[in-house]
Amino acid sequence: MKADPIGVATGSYYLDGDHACAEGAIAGGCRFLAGYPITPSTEVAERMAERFPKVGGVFIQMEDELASMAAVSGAVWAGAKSMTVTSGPGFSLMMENLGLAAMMEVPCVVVNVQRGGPSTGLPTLTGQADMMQARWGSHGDYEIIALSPNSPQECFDLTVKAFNLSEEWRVPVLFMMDECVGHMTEKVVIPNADKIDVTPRKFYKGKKEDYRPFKFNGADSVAPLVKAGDGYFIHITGLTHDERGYPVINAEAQEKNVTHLVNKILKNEEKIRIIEENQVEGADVVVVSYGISSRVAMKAVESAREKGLKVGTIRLVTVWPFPESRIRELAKSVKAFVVPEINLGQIVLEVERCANGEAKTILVPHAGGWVHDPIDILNAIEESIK
Amino acid sequence: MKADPIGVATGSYYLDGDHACAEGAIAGGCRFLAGYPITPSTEVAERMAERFPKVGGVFIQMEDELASMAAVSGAVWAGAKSMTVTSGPGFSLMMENLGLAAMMEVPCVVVNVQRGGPSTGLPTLTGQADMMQARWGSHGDYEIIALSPNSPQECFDLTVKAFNLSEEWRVPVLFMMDECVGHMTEKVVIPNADKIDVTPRKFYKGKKEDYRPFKFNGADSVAPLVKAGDGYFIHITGLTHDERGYPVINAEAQEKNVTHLVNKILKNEEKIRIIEENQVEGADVVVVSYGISSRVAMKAVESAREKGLKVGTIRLVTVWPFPESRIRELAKSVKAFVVPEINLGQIVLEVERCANGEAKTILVPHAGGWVHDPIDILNAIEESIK
Amino acid sequence: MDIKFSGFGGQGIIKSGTLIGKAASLFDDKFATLTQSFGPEARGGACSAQLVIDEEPILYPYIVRPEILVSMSQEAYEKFLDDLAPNGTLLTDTDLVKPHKIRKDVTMHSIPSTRIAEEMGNRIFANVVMVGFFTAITKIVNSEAMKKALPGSVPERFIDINIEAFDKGFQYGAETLEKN
Amino acid sequence: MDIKFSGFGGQGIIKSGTLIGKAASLFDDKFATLTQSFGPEARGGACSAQLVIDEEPILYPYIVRPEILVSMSQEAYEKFLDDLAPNGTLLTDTDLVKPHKIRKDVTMHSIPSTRIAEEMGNRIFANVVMVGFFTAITKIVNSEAMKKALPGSVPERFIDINIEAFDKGFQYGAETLEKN
Amino acid sequence: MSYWRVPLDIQNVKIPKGDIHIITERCKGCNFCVEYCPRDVLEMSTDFNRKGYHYPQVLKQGACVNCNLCEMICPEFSIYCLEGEEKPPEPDQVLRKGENHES
Amino acid sequence: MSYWRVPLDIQNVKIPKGDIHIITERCKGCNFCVEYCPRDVLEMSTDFNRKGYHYPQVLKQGACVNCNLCEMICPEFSIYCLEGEEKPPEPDQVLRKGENHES
Amino acid sequence: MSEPTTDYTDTLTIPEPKENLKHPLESYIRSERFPHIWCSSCGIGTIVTAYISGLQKSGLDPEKVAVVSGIGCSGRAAGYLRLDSFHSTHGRALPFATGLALGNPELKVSVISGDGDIAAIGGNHFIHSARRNIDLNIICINNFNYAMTGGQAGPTTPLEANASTTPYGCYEYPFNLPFLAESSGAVYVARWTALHIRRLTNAISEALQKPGFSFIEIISPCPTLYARRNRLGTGLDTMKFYHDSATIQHGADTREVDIEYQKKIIVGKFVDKDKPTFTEARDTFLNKKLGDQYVPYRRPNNGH
Amino acid sequence: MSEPTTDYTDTLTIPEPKENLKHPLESYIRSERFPHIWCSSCGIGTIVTAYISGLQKSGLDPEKVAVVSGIGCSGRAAGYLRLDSFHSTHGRALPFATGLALGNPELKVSVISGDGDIAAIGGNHFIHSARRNIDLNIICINNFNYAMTGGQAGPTTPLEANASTTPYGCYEYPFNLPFLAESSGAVYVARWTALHIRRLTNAISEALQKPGFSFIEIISPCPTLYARRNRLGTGLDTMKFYHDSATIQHGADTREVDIEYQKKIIVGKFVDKDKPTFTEARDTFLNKKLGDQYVPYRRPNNGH
Ligand SMILES: Cc1ncc(C[n+]2csc(CCOP(=O)(O)OP(=O)(O)O)c2C)c(N)n1
Ligand SMILES: Cc1ncc(C[n+]2csc(CCOP(=O)(O)OP(=O)(O)O)c2C)c(N)n1
Ligand code: SF4
Ligand code: SF4
Ligand code: SF4
Ligand code: SF4
Ligand code: SF4
Ligand code: SF4
Ligand SMILES: [Mg+2]
Ligand SMILES: [Mg+2]
Repeated sequence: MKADPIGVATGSYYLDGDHACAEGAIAGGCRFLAGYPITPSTEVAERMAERFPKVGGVFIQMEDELASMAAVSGAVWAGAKSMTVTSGPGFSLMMENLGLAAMMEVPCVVVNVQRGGPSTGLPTLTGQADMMQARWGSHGDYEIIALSPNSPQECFDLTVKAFNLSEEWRVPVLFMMDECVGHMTEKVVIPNADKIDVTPRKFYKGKKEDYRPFKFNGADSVAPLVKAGDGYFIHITGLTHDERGYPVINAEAQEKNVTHLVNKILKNEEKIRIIEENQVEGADVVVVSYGISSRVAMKAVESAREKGLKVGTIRLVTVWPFPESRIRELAKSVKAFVVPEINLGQIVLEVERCANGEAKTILVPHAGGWVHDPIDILNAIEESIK
Repeated sequence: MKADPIGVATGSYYLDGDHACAEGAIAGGCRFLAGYPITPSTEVAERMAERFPKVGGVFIQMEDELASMAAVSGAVWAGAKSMTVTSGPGFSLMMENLGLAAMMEVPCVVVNVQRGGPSTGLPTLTGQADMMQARWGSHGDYEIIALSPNSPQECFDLTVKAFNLSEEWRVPVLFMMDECVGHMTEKVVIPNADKIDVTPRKFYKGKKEDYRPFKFNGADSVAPLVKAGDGYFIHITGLTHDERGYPVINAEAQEKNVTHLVNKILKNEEKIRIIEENQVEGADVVVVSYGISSRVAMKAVESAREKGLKVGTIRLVTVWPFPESRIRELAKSVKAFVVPEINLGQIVLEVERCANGEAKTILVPHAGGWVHDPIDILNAIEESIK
Repeated sequence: MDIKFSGFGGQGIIKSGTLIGKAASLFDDKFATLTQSFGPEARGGACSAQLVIDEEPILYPYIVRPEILVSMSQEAYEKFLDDLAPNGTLLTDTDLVKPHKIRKDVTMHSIPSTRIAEEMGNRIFANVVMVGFFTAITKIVNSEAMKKALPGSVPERFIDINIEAFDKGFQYGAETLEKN
Repeated sequence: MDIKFSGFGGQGIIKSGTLIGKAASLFDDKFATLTQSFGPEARGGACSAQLVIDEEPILYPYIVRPEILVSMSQEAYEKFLDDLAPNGTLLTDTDLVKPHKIRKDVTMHSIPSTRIAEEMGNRIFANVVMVGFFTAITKIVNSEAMKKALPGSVPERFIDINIEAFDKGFQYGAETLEKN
Repeated sequence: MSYWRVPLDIQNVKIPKGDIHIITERCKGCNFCVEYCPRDVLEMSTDFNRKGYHYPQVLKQGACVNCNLCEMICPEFSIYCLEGEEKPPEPDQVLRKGENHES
Repeated sequence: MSYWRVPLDIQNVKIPKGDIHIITERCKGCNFCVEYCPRDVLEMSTDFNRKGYHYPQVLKQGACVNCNLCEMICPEFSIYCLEGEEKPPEPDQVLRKGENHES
Repeated sequence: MSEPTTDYTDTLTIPEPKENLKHPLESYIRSERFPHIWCSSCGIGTIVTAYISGLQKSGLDPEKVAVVSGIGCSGRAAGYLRLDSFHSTHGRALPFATGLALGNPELKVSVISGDGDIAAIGGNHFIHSARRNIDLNIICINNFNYAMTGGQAGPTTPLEANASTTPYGCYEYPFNLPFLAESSGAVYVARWTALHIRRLTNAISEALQKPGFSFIEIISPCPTLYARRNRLGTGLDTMKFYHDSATIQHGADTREVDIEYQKKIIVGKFVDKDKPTFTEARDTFLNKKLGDQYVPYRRPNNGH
Repeated sequence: MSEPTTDYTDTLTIPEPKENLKHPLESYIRSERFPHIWCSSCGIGTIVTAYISGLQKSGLDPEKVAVVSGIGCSGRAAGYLRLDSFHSTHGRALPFATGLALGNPELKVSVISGDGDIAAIGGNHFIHSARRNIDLNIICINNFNYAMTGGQAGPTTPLEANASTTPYGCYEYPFNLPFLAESSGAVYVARWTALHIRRLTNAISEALQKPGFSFIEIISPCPTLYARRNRLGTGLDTMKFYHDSATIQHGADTREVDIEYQKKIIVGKFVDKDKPTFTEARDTFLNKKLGDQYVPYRRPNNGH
């Protein structure tokens, strides 16, 4: 399906990532936003508060992030494409109700514009240290999808994509920006509505009595949705449940329900995967990065190539699910992976695991507040093939 | 130092893990508990509500888990050894203020009696799926210590230990029980107070003007504490700060502050480490497990040994920091690691990473609600050396 | 020895298991691990406790095929009967359990524990009556150890009446065995 | 070209950068990446914006050694002067910045932008005066592109006065260059 | 003690008659219906149902006035009343134990 | 408009005299002190301090009555008043612009 | 472990009910999930009956009514009602319901949950939803404790009452919920007990028809925990206590309706006033400001 | 990247202040952290001055006073006070303070924080701490918006006011905070503005001496965001507005002290009553129940 033109502000703009994300959301069909202000993400909500009344969207500023996340799930069951926006501390507060959204298989988008942490940390400065939290922050087993843009243009494009993925897999999609990208201003081109692909919500069309809000069999099984108020009399719970949505409190039900939540993402990793590879064939070293670090890394890679080194890059646009099979494959041909992150080592753990001892894995950490000096990455590249 | 006899209920009891944990806390010097009820952890708080008035402790039931975790930090700065108790959903709610405790370097204990998740999941049944959340649940980089007991007796012993570690490293210690252990009743022996080692809080003794609440230099640097009300006029913040505790919002300060938080734990992993090894020398397979699974695993290992297989075991009593160097070392001599967990694969990721391709790593998952059938573990052991 | 106690919330099912486990481990030099399983967050629903008693430390805490099944409700009985190990023992409350099918290999003994308790003034003592019955029939724990287990596990003011309930059940059990 | 704008919260520092970046990228066919750095959660404190303008897509977004430094406060000036690249250009507000040390290699130009704005009725226009001055002095973006950048970036009703402020600054810059 | 309101227009109405239905297996023996029936229609059984509870049974056939109180107060959806044939009121059937009190 | 209370015991007191101290580099030019000084002791400078703000300066030397209002209202801890020598009150020094109003 | 044995001698069948009984409210409940979890003589089931009766009485189309619960014994209500029903997280029923109500303005959304869920962990959402006058109908089942987790004290536990976390009696002051609801902005505030079934049914019907934030506190017996721990007898005894101690006082000053341990309980309708709801206020406001530019939210249709 | 150049021709020095000026309240502030972050003509600095003066006036030993803030412009107060001072997380100042107060009963603990921090995200802790009558003194700086994050609307933003998330004006009803505080159980409730410095100082002194939960709402100018967005002028203009529109009404019925957009502001002391604090109630209660067995909490000494 193509985007609804009412939400698409076609044109060229000089926008920061936060504003571009808001435009992407509206273009992607988002019509409900519940949020709570927090630096450096607030601009997303502010723009939507301004734009929504003119495009038929509902904006509500809740009393906190717990409420925001819960309201998003409610609005989705009412039929709206919905999202919330926050940053580290608020993201931490959303964890319980993010788990609820995962358990209820609520398609929605949660934007986290990452800043320096832990705790209040560096509210106005950049970081990428919520990446593991994105996957593991709520209790219990579940899986989400996480995307990481590296420019304002991508904040637009990938927010649309985030909504599409959430509908396709009935899963919360975490849009893991970083302050640098969120507060970076560049040219953003918003195409015509008919150039924007939008995945419509899959609504159930069959007989009312036969409706089942969940489907646990088959790795890519995703049940269609209905809307509260349409006479299906659904019951939806955060308890372990069966396909009718009814609570069943035992190990067998748990096995079916939770394994499904995990498998529908992990087993479809290759379908969900968006990665950008550059000169990895024949490379000695591959730099694995995401978000703003991918641009800084590219600067270092350019220098390395000038020095004659064979360096490839992989940019994780989907950071979760992690492109495990691809890294395993590459590990067989490259000598080393270099992983610059604006944290003290998170995604590098996955790279190292999948490298499986067949290629070295070198972390280039940065505690946050700034991006890497490209020289540090260059040094690591050189180091890695010594 | 030895335990204060007033808190030590010396004797033999038939207790479940939750009650034993409460006794361990009191013996370990805990005198402040802020909590919010949640199955299957509530009994810990209930016992302390009953016992505290007789041993000079303060119990307060807060309005939610966010408040509980925040109150614990407040009470620690007032001078009390403090803890809170919860289970998955509440643990998720504590994440933001757990990050605050990590950032403020608050020695405290957080008990999580794990149940089946995600979301409300299986409130009354067991799980071990909050293990990664224990490490990664709050935003930003930080480290904690996590212990995992496998019997009511250990719930007593290790709770004392948890308090000791928290004081030694000025860090929140997560006591990761599981419902099975929490609701399992066995004989628990509480020794005499003079048989219980208790690490006293390190209080500062120098000149008031010279006091610095933080110390970032040196990998095992832990600054002594003072108490609010003692005239030091301290300032403590969740923002990135310097050694005086004053906010400094830039990348250099971040580097010092956050690297310290991480290194004081990771660089001292071997000092903190508590693991139990059994017949690992010359083993072909080593089963790595923790919590209740370690007992079930042992049952499988006994069968395997009866069949003549060379199987060793490692039980992670400290799950975090992960005993990275030990697993790396073992990977060189064994053929495979088998990792049974009551989750769909968490600690196994660390095992696999550290195995570094030198030994196979096989997960034996269980979605929760029950423990493994020992046969599944046995099968994995046999499989692993085929 | 793997024992399962079953019934519904409010009957003191778990307490029965605790008393026997406590007696075995504190006063009878055995190892005893009790686990409990609530129904859906445990209100009026089904409820059971599982007790493993052994001479050695117990590794696996749960019970899949109990050797002894104590059933205090029809529902529990129907739910768990099939799990009972071959040649197992089944103890029931006469009034609350109407056996709908009888396994040939199983030895079954019944006691009107609820009625006896009601006669004593309150059906909440039914579980202790059953514990007495259990003690007499199974002989797994001696009755002195059992009586030592009561103090600390029931409110002070109810110790005497609990002992009385225990004795009634034990007596009934002894007679039952004699009759067989 | 690496440019740093600096001053304190409330002066419209970031807006200056946005205007120039917008002009360059939307109306002058260049690439322009603006990043901003707040002071401590950004209230009355120091504040700066960094703008990279290039003919090619920009990878590294931050600026370590700006080639042009615009300083609208004493504090900002003192903080950032040392970072200015060798032979860089320094633009300041005459009244707000008293150069405490002068780097030989640096070309400095000043404009009383705040005073000019105050004369126009409100010191909030000082940033646009400075942008005009910047445009004239640096010639990085042409002034037509700059004027196109104003609509959409300032409230409708203030467009005219902003253009006036821009022109005043531009004029002052042109004269400054002539004088040199 | 019953909880029950006297209709203001008592003179004009016919006392309706109700047929009581009891889903015994749902009952959890709370006694609410028995206690609050204004006509003492019900009593508790001595038998247990499969869950182990005593359940209500009709004591006074035909005394039911279809007031639905038992149905409304039952927490288990296990008792309900359907309209039977009507008959004129008998004074003593309306006010028992003298209460028109409503708390 | 000044915000100031007339002491009830005005007849009995001597008007104190105050010495004003201004930490100009702290000032952020809010004008509160100038505006609310009951004695119009202060005015704003035309100069900027290092932060770029105008700051207060003493306009009427000796007129200060050490009421501390400027000190209390200053959000920057940048102005304060210390006691000088006392002198008897002059009526017009106490009530200016006629207000003893307190809002 | 060996296979289950299936060698039976005999099969006695328990007599199944003879008639095919169908409760008149059957179509409103998910009886396939029965028996429900509530204890014998718990008041929650009675309140659910009253909710259904109130709903019937209100004349609302059940297809346009949704129920949200949090977690707790009371919070299980949603799971037994054959309406669009949601069992959210502990304390978050109100924001979940807010999303539902704003996402489908045609719905009337009720929250049925416990005192702990709504007033302890959910207290913030309670006061803010009331402040905003979101079009929600709140049914707060107050059993004076956290029952689901085993009878801990909560913000409604009266002074002196015993609970599992106040083994020596409660020394925290309880909330006066109607007062709190009023001070936060609720337009309809009432209190009844589980015994006042007809009044309660009427109140629910009235509240369902009232636009904006309505709040009904319902005092309900918890024999298993609260009553047992305080030796107050069975659910029936509790009902009898309500009979003796409840006084109807419509329009009572909410400041004066505190509940003390085993003292009188003032019930009635305390507040009933008119105020534009969040949605009404928003629409009026944006219409005024934006005129034709304002595009009100419309729920996506199924093709979208 | 090349090394910074250090080749200078000349060094002009800005004249440093001649006298060695020392503000009389210098010993109460962390002036080494100055300049503080607050904007020119923001009211927060004035309120901090009033807090210090009130503290001095109260006669309390500053060593026995601790201050906790949440996050926000107002929440930075703790960072500039030379007292034991804690800058916790957004909304959690009250529970942090609760831990501090219970952990050291000798302390008087103040919370100084913003309206958003205390009444939006922190609303639940606010009502519960008041309910429990924890011995806390709350200074709530109400600037009608979330200033720190750039001027979003919050639960105190008056109807119609403009904020960054209500670009067409606010259509959510605001809280009446004194009413909410009273209904939750606060024993002392007052409201002043940043202009009422002497009254405010007295109120703070009084509240610091009052055992139990005291609450002072202080209306304060936010020229940079709230005033600018609503074109209300500078901080000074706001102060003038307070002068013209504030009316002192001690003992006013808290139901009647709502604040409408740019309308009159009722200030004064509204509630002042006596009630045992949480700690007092607990000690009395446990003493009564446990007698000699009750071992009251004593803060560990440094040897422990
Ligand atoms: C975040 C979280 N904390 C705690 C719990 C545990 N919990 C479940 S229900 C409940 C209290 C319920 O009390 P109430 O709302 O009064 O309902 P009741 O059971 O009394 O009807 C609690 C604390 C939870 N499920 N989630
Ligand atoms: C969990 C969390 N959510 C959001 C924020 C962002 N935040 C910081 S301060 C603030 C609002 C402050 O408003 P208020 O308390 O009124 O203080 P003010 O700045 O107006 O003085 C917000 C939303 C945060 N730090 N943490
Ligand atoms: S309908 Fe009324 S009269 Fe008939 S049995 Fe029920 S309560 Fe009694
Ligand atoms: S009211 Fe219902 S549950 Fe209670 S006794 Fe009567 S039929 Fe049984
Ligand atoms: S102390 Fe009073 S009179 Fe003196 S300058 Fe300050 S405000 Fe004016
Ligand atoms: S009150 Fe303070 S900050 Fe304001 S002008 Fe006067 S001295 Fe400067
Ligand atoms: S525990 Fe209490 S509230 Fe819960 S179902 Fe039982 S009686 Fe009802
Ligand atoms: S933004 Fe507003 S509240 Fe914050 S410091 Fe500036 S004026 Fe004060
Ligand atoms: Mg309750
Ligand atoms: Mg504010």
